[in-house]
Amino acid sequence: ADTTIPIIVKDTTSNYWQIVLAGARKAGKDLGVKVPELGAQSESDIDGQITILENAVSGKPAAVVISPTQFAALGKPVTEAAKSVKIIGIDSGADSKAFTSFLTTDNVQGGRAAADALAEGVKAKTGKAEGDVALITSLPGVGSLDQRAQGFKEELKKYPGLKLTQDKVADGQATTGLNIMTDILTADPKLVGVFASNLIMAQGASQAVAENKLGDKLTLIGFDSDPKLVGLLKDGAIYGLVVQDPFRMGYDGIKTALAASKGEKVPADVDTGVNVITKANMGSARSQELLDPKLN
Amino acid sequence: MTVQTQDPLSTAAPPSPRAPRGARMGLVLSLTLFGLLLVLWIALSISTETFLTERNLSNLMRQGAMVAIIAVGQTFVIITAGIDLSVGAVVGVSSVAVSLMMVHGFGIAGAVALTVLMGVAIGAFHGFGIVQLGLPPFIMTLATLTALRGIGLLVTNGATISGLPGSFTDFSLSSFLGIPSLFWMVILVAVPAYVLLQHTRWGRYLYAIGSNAEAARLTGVDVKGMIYLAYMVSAGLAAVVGVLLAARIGIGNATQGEGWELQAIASSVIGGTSLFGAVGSVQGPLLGSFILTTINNGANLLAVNPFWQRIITGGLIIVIVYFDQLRRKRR
Amino acid sequence: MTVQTQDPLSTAAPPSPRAPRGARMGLVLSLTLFGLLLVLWIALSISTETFLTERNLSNLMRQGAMVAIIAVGQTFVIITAGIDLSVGAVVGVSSVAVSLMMVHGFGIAGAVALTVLMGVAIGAFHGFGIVQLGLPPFIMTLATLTALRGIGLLVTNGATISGLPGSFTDFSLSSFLGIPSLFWMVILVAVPAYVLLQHTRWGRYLYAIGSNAEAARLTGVDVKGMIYLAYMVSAGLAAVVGVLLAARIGIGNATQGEGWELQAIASSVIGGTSLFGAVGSVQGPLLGSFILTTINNGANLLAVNPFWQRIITGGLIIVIVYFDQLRRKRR
Amino acid sequence: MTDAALIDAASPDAPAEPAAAVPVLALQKLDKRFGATHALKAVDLDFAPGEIHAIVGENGAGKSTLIKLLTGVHRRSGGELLWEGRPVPLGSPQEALALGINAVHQEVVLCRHLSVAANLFLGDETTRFGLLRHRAMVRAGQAVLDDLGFKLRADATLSDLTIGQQQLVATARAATRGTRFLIFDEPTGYLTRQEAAQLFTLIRRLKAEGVTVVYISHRLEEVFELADRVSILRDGALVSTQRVADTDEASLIRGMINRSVAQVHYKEAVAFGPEVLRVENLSGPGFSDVSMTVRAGEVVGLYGLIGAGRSEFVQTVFGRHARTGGRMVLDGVPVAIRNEADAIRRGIALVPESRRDQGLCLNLGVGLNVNLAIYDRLVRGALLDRGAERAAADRQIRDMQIKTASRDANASSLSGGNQQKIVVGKWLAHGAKLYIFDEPTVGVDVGTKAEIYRIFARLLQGGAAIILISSYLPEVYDLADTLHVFRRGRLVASHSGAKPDPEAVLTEAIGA
Ligand SMILES: Nc1ncnc2c1ncn2[C@@H]1O[C@H](COP(=O)(O)OP(=O)(O)OP(=O)(O)O)[C@@H](O)[C@H]1O
Ligand SMILES: Nc1ncnc2c1ncn2[C@@H]1O[C@H](COP(=O)(O)OP(=O)(O)OP(=O)(O)O)[C@@H](O)[C@H]1O
Ligand SMILES: [Mg+2]
Ligand SMILES: [Mg+2]
Repeated sequence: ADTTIPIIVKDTTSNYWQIVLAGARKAGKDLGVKVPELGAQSESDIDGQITILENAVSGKPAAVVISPTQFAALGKPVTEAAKSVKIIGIDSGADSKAFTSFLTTDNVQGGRAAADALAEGVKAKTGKAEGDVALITSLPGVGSLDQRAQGFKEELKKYPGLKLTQDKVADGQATTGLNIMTDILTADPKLVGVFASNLIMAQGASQAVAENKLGDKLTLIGFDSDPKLVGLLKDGAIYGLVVQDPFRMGYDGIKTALAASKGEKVPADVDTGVNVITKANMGSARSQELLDPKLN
Repeated sequence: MTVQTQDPLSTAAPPSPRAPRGARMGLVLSLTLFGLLLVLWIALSISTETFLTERNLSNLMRQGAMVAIIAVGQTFVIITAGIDLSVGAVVGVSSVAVSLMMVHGFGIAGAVALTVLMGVAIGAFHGFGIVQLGLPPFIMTLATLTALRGIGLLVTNGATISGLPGSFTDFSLSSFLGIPSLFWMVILVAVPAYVLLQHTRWGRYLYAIGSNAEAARLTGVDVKGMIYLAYMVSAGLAAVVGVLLAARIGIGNATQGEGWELQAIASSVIGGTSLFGAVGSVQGPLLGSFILTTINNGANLLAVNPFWQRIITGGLIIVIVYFDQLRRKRR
Repeated sequence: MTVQTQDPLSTAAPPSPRAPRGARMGLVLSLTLFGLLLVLWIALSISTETFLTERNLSNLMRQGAMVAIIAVGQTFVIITAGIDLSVGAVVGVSSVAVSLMMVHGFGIAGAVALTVLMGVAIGAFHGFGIVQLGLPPFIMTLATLTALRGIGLLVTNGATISGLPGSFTDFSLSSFLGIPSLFWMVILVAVPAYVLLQHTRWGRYLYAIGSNAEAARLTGVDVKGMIYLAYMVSAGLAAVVGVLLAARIGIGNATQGEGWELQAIASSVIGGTSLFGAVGSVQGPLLGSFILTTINNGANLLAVNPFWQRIITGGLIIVIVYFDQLRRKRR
Repeated sequence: MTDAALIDAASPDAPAEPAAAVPVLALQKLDKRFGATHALKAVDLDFAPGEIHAIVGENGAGKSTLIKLLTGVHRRSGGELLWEGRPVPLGSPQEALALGINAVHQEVVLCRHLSVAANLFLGDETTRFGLLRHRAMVRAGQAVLDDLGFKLRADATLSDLTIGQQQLVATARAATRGTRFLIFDEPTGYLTRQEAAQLFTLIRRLKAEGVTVVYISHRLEEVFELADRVSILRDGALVSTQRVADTDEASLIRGMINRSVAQVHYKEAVAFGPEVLRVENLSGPGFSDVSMTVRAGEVVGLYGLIGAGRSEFVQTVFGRHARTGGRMVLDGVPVAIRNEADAIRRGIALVPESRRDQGLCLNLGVGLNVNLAIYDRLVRGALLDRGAERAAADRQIRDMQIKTASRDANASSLSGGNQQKIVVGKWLAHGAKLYIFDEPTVGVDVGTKAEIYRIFARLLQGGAAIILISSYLPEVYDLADTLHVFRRGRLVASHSGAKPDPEAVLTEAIGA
């Protein structure tokens, strides 16, 4: 394949971004495009991502697909890069008008959906949408997590009975999420709901719920999914998972980029959407597709 | 005429047999640190209603267990005046290894044994780099830290390995005699570690090497072998922790355990270990890590802003180590 | 009031290994680091079409610049047999400080000057902890690493500060005489650092302290003052890098620069600095950091899997430092 | 157990007849190179069972190197070693220990963090069921120390001991383990007559038990007192091996340095000038209530047993320790010396007793070490004058006759005596009005020692004052104009003008 379209994600070490990469890989295979899979080593490594973008552009590709790690920070570099190559954004935005096309999940929207699902769950379990709520964020200073928190907090205001009493930030480690969760369960007996806003925190928090056998009292909402969380969803330890469509984002990102590089007209904005999956709707075909994307 | 070399150290009284300085110091220090831990516990019992509950105490024991175990291993290395930066990465990679093996049908026992063996092999590789290649421990273990994370990620392609047998993950929830099994693991590790360090020649040699490697070599101590030993203990225990982590969070994931090396080192130093070598004990790092855990647990119960939590931790490290230095000097 | 003195009798150095010294190794051994860098560059120029382009070379210079600068500061500290783990956190906090000040209407010059001053003050605090409180450098800077991240997050409430003036952020993209401004900064830092280390008596004192602080002290060297100096240089340069980072990424964010301390230490050691003190130069860490940067740049150009990239980096660190040790022993 | 007089009752036991027996250890064309330095040149030597064999030579002659080859510390570059006639590789300390070879090295190599007992038994611990028998080892260690007459506690931590006491521990350890062949490399450097006498008793006892003893010393009278045979090394080559009975001091010195040296202590009377330093009731760590005066042109000697508090006293004068009482008057002005730099600024210089721990930056160049005190003069503006730096280093190396490959060679690559010359040299370059020398001639050969005494004379003539600490009584006794005796941290006697005889001084130091 002579055409090269690198894809740059935020953090190659996370499951979510690996699914994005898998989608891109599939698209590469289907369309006969070479797709180098790039990305920083942590979502908070902004400089690392800029560096990778610079290097990718040096390679004179047909186009670049990137998920900017931080809105303001990647603005200039994207604008700069767009001078020599077409840039397709996925997942999150950047402060630049130079994107040829944009396929996003609205993380703020995801946070809102999480709040709604949480309220629904609390009501289902306790009869009324009242009580204390906790938010566990994996790492400080990560754009998408901040947006989820923002959407969650805004939407939560619509439920006057639900109060956000615990707003915790961990260090990216599942164990820390688990420890925080067990501690706030201890500290706050009125706790009725928790939003763990990424995969790793959901792993830790759900384990604490399981450890304390609180699945039928407490509503836990996670973000993104993997087989373990799906199992817990089935068991009832997790009430709902907010899932995006990372596979499609990767696939369509490459597809759009190829089209754009050939000078075809591509839509400027595509929302790939967020979906809330609960035990009730997890059996549907669409849910299964989202929960269990076919990698490789 | 019998000549008396007058010296404050020589007394007429027959010498009372005492444990070597390391152990003696360790005891005094442990009492001070244990006092600090008690003070923290009492303060938290008063200021929160929830601290002194059975549930919270067993949470506390579970939370502190893993860092406590790697801190013990780290202490072995630091006593030789070395350092092991790779333990966090070993934890991550071991959680992946044990999970993969279980998912691929190895029995639990087999998977755990092989994982711990892998940890020991990593430690042996560190020994090789330090002893045979002559690399500084800091650099050798920094390099493997980087490489091991890469290997773990490569094997899993960045994904988490789930689907571990329930009988395996149940371990982290189980208790025995009212004490969480995870904490029993601490005891199971600490007791032989204590015997090894204080009551065998090898323990003695580790101190000797940390004090003066050349002197140890001249008296026929197998310095190289002992350095291998220390790093194998450290990495082996990190692998044990990787297994416990997999049991506790129910997944294997290569990015777990990040930064735990620094927590382990901090625990060890708070527990009185000297980074210049030859000073340290087994009880010290245990106390150190439970002090750090208590700080976090307490901060969570008191709903302290998580950013303040970091500032407090940093400040307390300075204060505790400062007073420890003072006490040490006064002797 | 005690200075951490490194006792020459109890240094951690394991016995010098007797490495096999075949004649075959002669060539490899005689390769200086600069030779290695050249070899890497030539190999990449041959294997990729894009490496040897003006654009990529200026990328390379920009990418390596920041770690190179903190590696130089780190080297000052390591020469005194210390270590500065806080530099990454200082970078993060400085990016926040300079951004906040600019957003709140300080002029660019004022904001930059105050930020660098803040960095120097942090370094002075390290000096205080190490010299006055007698804490081991590793622990003192580990504590401030934790606390500084907390402070940066607290001030910004975990958010990023954006809206920096364009004239400030343009700096990172600008060039002068075809060389990126960021790289000019490296030169601007390296030249005075070189003069300070090699052409002033303070430089000599830093080496003497790293070799034997007690001897230096008994010869009238102001050991305390010099240790302050080393940490102030290190943290001051880290603050400069924080400013450059803010210019490059256009925001201030407290979590930036994570792990850079280890990169800086690795660069320094690859560049021939000894963690036991008294051995090191200014050009070494520069070469070291550009070697690491080239490895990453090359791996990206060759589209090497990022996980492999880590494994390769870890392996290369071992290989490079090993050969450097050999070469050193040969001399 | 040791009689103080024993030291002078000095005729060796019946000389062994080396030719008769198979040598325990024979060296054939033994060779050692360190890079460009040819430290040992094809040395042929044999050691008979049960003999005391002294080795003498100038600083850097290769004595310590020889010892390190025999104990497996370094590997030889060429030649053969025959143990009881059989070739042995001797490639590691373990191997040497297994043969029963042990050494007390020139520099004390012990683990400071461990107890005396732990050091005594390091590598040879008593265990039961694999576990250490802590108490048994302390008891056994105490028994060894008591048996040797060393008044030390086996459970003390080594770092609490003075360097002299540490030397005794090293001796005790070697004595318990050098079952066949025992080497002493300058064991009396830090010992007073008292401890030296104990050591000699020990050595004779070992000899009687059939142990071969190799004894290295720059104090030739010890050689005559103790040894059966003596070998001379010069520039790494063996000059001769003779029976002690067949030679004398002058011919030994001629063999060592290829010229003759006046063996007298070099001292010219200098008229005393004004008082430079007066201390009144000074107290500090390890000593209390010390008063004395030091005048220009005067040598004030401090004598005492190891641990008597002399080093602590001078270090306090020098600002290394805070004083806890009393006052100091410098040039008639009361001063409070804040730190070492302050002392140096006020014209005090200290040559510390432990060159390794206190005197040298071992892994830095000789040039930096000799210049370290005078860098503030080697500047042009803010920058170093590197030409002046090089010139100053070369001048010192030449003046002090420091034997080094180059000014850039690491101080650690120099022989013990040459290292000492660096430490002395750096203060001569700096200059001062009060020089404090703490054990300046430890490990220094006769030629250099005479040189150092000449330096003293030069300093005195230049109007400086000297405080000299030495555990070598003849040295302080002869050189000091005023001699102060320390005992257990107190100044117990002072002599100026006519001194009592040395035995009386020794008695004062012991406090019988
Ligand atoms: N490790 C080393 N590296 C390089 N040169 C060395 C080393 N050790 C000793 N030398 C050199 O070998 C020569 C002999 O040194 P050695 O220590 O054996 O002398 P010595 O006879 O013991 O002298 P002294 O009486 O001063 O102790 C000296 O020139 C010394 O500089
Ligand atoms: N920092 C200290 N605090 C308290 N006591 C000390 C300290 N350092 C040394 N001592 C004790 O003070 C005494 C005097 O030691 P010092 O080294 O001054 O003796 P010295 O006469 O110079 O003998 P040596 O020849 O062994 O050096 C010793 O008993 C020693 O244990
Ligand atoms: Mg010698
Ligand atoms: Mg002394």
